[in-house]
Amino acid sequence: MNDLDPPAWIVLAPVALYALVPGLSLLLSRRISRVAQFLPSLVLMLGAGAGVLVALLELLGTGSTAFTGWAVTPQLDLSLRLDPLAAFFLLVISVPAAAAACYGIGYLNASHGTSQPAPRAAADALLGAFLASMTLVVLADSVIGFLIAWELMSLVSFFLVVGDGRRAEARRSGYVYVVMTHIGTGFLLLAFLILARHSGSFDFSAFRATAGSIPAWEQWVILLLALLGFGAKMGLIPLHVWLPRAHPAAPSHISALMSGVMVKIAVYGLIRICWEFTPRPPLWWGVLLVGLGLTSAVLGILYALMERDLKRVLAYSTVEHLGIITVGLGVAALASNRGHATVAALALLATLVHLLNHSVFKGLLFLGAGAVQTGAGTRDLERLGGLIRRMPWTTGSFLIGSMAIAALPPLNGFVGEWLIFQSLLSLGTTVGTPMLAVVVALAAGGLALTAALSLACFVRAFGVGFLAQPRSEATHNAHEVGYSMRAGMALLAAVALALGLFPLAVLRLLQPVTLALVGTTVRPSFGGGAVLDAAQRDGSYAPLLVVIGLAAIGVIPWLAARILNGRGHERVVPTWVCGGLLEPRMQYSATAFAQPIRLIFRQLIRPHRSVAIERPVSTLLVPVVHFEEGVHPIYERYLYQRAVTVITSVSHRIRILQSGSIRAYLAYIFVTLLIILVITR
Amino acid sequence: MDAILLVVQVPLILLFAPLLQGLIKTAKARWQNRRGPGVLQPYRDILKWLGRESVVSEQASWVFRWAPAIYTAAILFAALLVPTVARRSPAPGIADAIVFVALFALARFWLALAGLDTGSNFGGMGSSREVAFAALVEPALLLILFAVALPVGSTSLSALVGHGWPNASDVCALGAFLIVAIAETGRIPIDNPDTHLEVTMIHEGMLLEYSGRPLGVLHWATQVKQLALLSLIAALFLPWGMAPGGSANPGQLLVGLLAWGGKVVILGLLLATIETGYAKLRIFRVPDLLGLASVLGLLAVVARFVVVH
Amino acid sequence: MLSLEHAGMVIDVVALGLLGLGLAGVLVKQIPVAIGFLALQGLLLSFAAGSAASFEMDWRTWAAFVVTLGVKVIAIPGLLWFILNRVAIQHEMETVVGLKLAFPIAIGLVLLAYWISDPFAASTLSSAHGFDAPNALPAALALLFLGLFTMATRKKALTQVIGLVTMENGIYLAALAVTRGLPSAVEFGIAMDVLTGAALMALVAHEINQLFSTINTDRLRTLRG
Amino acid sequence: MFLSLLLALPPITALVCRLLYRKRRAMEAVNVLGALTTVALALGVATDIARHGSHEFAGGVFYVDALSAVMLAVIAIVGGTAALVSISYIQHDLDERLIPDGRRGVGWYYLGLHIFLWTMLVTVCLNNLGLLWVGIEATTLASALLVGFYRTKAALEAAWKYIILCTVGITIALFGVLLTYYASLQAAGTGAASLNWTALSHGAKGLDPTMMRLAFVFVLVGFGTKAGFAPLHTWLADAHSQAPSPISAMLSAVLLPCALYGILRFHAITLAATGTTFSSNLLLAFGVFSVVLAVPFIVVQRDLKRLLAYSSVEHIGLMAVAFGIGGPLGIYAGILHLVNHAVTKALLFFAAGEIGQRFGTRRISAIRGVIQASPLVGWLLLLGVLAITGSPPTGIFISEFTIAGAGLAGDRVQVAAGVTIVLLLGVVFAGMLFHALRLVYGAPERKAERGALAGERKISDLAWIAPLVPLLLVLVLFGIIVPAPISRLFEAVATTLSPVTLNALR
Repeated sequence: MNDLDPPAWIVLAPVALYALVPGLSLLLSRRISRVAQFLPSLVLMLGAGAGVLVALLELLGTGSTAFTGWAVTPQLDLSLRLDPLAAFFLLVISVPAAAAACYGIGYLNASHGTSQPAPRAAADALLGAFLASMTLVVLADSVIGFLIAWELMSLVSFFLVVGDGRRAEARRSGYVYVVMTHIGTGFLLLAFLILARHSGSFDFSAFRATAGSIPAWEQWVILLLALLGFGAKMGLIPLHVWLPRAHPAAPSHISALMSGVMVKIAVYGLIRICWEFTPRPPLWWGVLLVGLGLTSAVLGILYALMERDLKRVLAYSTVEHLGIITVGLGVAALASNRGHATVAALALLATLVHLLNHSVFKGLLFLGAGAVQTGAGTRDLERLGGLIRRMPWTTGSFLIGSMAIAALPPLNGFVGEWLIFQSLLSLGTTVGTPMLAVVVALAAGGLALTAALSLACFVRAFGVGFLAQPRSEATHNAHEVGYSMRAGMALLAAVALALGLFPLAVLRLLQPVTLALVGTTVRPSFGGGAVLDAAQRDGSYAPLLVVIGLAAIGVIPWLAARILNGRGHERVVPTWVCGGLLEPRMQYSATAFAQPIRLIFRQLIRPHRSVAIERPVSTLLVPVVHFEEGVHPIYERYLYQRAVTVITSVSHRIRILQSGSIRAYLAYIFVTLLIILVITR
Repeated sequence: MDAILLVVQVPLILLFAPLLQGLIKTAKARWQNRRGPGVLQPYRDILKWLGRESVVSEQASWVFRWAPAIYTAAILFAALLVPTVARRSPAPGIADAIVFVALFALARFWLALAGLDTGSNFGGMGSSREVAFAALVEPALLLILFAVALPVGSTSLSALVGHGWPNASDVCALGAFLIVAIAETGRIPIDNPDTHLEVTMIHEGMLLEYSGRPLGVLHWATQVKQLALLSLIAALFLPWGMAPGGSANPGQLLVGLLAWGGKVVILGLLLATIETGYAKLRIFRVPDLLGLASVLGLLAVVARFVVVH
Repeated sequence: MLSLEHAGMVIDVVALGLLGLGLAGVLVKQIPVAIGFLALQGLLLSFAAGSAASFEMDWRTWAAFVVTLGVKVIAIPGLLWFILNRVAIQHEMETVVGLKLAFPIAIGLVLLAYWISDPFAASTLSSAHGFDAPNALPAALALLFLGLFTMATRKKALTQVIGLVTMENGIYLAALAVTRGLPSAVEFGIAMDVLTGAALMALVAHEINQLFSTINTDRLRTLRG
Repeated sequence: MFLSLLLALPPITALVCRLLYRKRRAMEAVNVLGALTTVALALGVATDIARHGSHEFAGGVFYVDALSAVMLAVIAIVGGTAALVSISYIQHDLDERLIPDGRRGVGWYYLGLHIFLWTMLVTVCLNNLGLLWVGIEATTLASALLVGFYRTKAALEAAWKYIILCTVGITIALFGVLLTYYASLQAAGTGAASLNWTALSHGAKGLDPTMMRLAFVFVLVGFGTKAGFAPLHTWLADAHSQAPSPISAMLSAVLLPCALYGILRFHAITLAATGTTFSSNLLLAFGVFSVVLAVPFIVVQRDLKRLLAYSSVEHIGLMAVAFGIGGPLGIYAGILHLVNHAVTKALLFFAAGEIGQRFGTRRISAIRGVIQASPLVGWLLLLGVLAITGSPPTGIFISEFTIAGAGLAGDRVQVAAGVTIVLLLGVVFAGMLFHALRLVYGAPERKAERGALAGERKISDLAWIAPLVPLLLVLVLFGIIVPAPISRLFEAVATTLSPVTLNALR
């Protein structure tokens, strides 16, 4: 503890403020007033601010702050602890939280109208509970606390997805979601209980103490269980099926938090277990993580490219980015397995930076999608278009988000991917065995592929959604959204830009985290704003200078032109479409845009199409063509539905036991008695 | 020292790029038993375009107007990073090989958006194909750089400059890079820079709505991109005659300059030869070729391990 | 004025008799006969109780004797008989397991009973706390099994009551022989329970007959799953 | 002394209710008064025991210790609440002409309810295990008539199965009791032998192990039938679904635990006598098997109350697992789970009853949009289902967590059991929630449901929920913290039941 470390009372401030909101908004739920609209969101923003403050204080300081709560039962203590890792994730939670809270003011007005306060109050209340529970997950320092907060987080988000329950689709999504996450929690419970079996206590502190003493194969079991449990929440393929259903179903500012933050909480858990409770991860663990990560990354972004619903596109791209993060974790695991602490530190650094960045730009994009829905009344790319004139602010922030998520300099998305490549390279150079060579090479190629595909994906999303002519009446009459929503988006856009231009700030904050996890850290040099890689080998990236350079060099040709033949003239005419008039129908559609990729990767994503042509009587008339294209839901069909059918059919068979015949029942008793008697004799 | 390189390399590349394009065109013409327009034709074209007024679609938004500027800036900056005369990137510490790739991506992103912005379906088609094929080119390019970077353990372009004769890994990488170069410069058998036939065009499709000064600049930038790629090949795999990093010796620099020019021209002629030697691939056969590039890149990385360890 | 040995012998004989009755009960086809057998069991039991009483010679064993006589010989068979006549059904009772199969099973159950109670037969069954009736415990167990077997195989509600009472007879025998009866409070409690139980069943059976116009329990199969 | 009053009050209440059946208000008033006083007295007794520890009473006929205290409190609270809820419930049925011989029937109902309550209260206070047997049989007899209360075909069928199966079970148990007595005879001799818990639990070490093993088998199968262990549970779903809902609540929430209570007493003695994990593993086996067998019936269930009934089988199984695992942690978890389940399941049955009356059916497929019909009831059902399937912040989560924790800290068998139940609970969650969502959401369609929407009920939602508030409070409170005095009481139970206190967490 040094003077920078946050005092006890302020650590609890965010949770306290969040937890205040449900009561508050339910109190206001009957009244129609400005207060009822603003107050809850203001309190939430206050809480988020407090969260950022606490996180910064902790990360700039050293050591950690711990509280012993009360004991639920004599064995189960609720204790909290704020250490660097928790603090970093507190930051990850708080930044999008602030934006979402602000955004929510206008968004809820738009979606529920100001006339009926009850549903909006419910939404605010749930948002408060959601944020509080997420914060508690990262602060919890005992199994019971962690699991309570974890389950609350899932339940609250479940209710947010289901909403008022009138939409059957939302109900179904919510059900799939909560069941998968609940079963996942079961695996987590087992993992924690195995740890508890060895440490003799349910407290994380005890886990840390006895971390070394667990036999190898039990460590493996723990890791696998943790992967199942947290992987379900992270949406790793094939545990992802709930994600593209649930995230879009929720209100957009909630989607932003679910996709941007909640999935990260699972990463937090994975890191805790993998680097604190079971040190010395086995080699296969790293390889497994890298493999799973690559699969999720590539398939995720491919599925995103096949989607028409803007929010589903974003949801699938979340699967992709969680995949990238998992690759990062895998690299770190491989490095720590080979005992290269610095490489592990670099990989963790990269992973966490990317994690933060993703939470920012994914949040931004979801807010943008919500704004589009509010302004244009649809999320279907095939019905959007031309928003750049109608919704300039939304367009601007969505463009920034798109560039960030496509990993383009100088935005923050690129920093993370750059660091991950660097860590891959250091892994390759330091721990070279042929097996690892293949892993590293595949990882590098796969990540490059992912980056390029996500560029394609967001050229499509932005280009089709926002540029050219509107493709539907609703979109034609689209209007810009209110100030609070713009403010929410602007905040995240600004953060994305700032994190892109000054990545060193984040890296500096992450020093204590890696120090705590792998015992060493990578000190980024501040020379020329460059980010040096682990071995200080001068492979570097200086965002600010790149921007200046771009500006400086970009003007040269234009200057030349100016000098050579004065200022140019410009004439505005209709687009040339071979003599006709340009109609929205002529424009390249989202489906058409994805066609080449659909064809190139058809082996991976198994698309299907059906074309039905109605030939009219007269040959002069154009035949009517019904065209339908999509992607087979492989996992649903071959994994989950099969499981469900098995369970239900077996259940139906067993049901026959309860035949209604009393003699059968008596026979059960009789036989049971005889069997036990024979056994015990 | 870097400052001088910097100051030299900008005009160098800007002025040399059209010439290289002219040489390639002439070479192609000769292969086809034509006289060709002469090596200076690209200069004339660019000057002509820079003078013309630009005709802009009424659909076009500021994205369309800004795209050429950002495209050009990104390409030029990328070109600036490549070690040409000396074994040293003119902008060390600012950006490395990965940024080099990312800058190409940045350029591509904006040009593709511009293609969609006017609502013309040719533009859309162009950007759609561009991003799709780029998805295959980028992994290959990155794997190549990875293969080269592994032994030095750094992604700095200065560090990547090759030493001595290429080994097995380098050969694979070089092969891959040639394919990448063909794809990125939009040449046969992948794309055809001289066609405006909508079924085949990729790069040209996105430029279709541009005219006048923006078109001129875009073409210029594209030529610079071509030069940058070829110079990178030269620097990575044919490092002979390059002046030592940070050397101020005029003699060395002169040698380096001549060596660079020579290598780039030879590579250009090679491209021309390939272009005349092959027929354009059907658009959806292209992925196989690009896939080959990725495989070669992969091999390069693996081979590197076998070589090193 | 029976000596311990004689009382023991009487009880042993009674046990064997009950065993025989139980086995025979499996063969019975007619409900009235079954009820008769039940009354007979009660009679035998009251013999045993009487012999025990005439050894112990205190009021509570005599009381037990009286209660046995009252409940097991008169009350329960009478009740069943009463229901039987109230409920006009054919007195044939259907079984699910044919006699050819039922009897061997019954024999098997008896043997099983002996096998299970074997560890206690020799070693622990001393006249210290009970009567020296080696067959009492196995017979009791066998009656328990046979009663349960009857219940599981006979369809009529009445026959199930009969089976139940058979089981209780077994336990009563065991209590009498092995522990010279349970603590009196417990015994009277048990007796009360058995009586109310029987009455209750009779009542419900009656209601069922009113509603379903049968007491064939196979008709009671609407509640499933 | 509260105890004597407590044991004397319910029969009086019962009789007075029966006598006053013509004057409805008076009868209801007496019912309420009696119920509340019973609760108060029971809590008084419990606190008394918590303060001064266990003690005998009435010359050793009654003996109350921590376990009895917990049982008394739970029985009284659930029973009392049931009595309060019954007022509106029965009134509705009376208006609907569902009750045979009308007002008199209502009188019989209250009589039965309080007698039933009384038999359970007495059962858990008895010292003599033979009388304990008598008490448990008495609970069967008292509740049988209530199960058949509506005298419909289904109700009578259920009642018949209930009586026959439970009596058979009980009879088997009697044989166990007999053998236990014989064992104590051998150990203590004719003079000192007794079936008193106080005596047996002290002299348990001296009892003949083989005899006790045999005895415990009979007791387990016998009382197990009553407690609803699979595959002896077959009567349970029928009885629970046919009885009036307040009675269903009492059956599920406290009657099954009463039978379990009997088993636990014998279990403790057997444990001490044999000194092996024989009886523990038998409990464990029955518990796990109950959970396993309950799952399919929950997954593909068509009747709301049967759904809850099978969930009871599952939870009684969980308790058996907990007590089978044993040790301070296991027993603590078991008793905590007993309380939590009682509270939660009672709430659910009350909600189910209300829904059944409003929609005029218990078929899950026929009920939609409960939340629209009545938000309070709908939310109670949904949250109740979430609670019963182990979602925080409710007690069930804590107790299930502790059970699993105790299991995974134990030997191989216990670890296997722990893992199995954790995995199965996931499936149960999926099944229960699936049905619950179909029930509460969506829009009511059928005429009856529109009627329900119109709110023809005599009683407002708030008045309906009022008596349930204490249960809700307990439910949430135990999910957040088990207050120290109560916690100490549970620990006292642990020491009562486990002669050898082994550290649960190694």
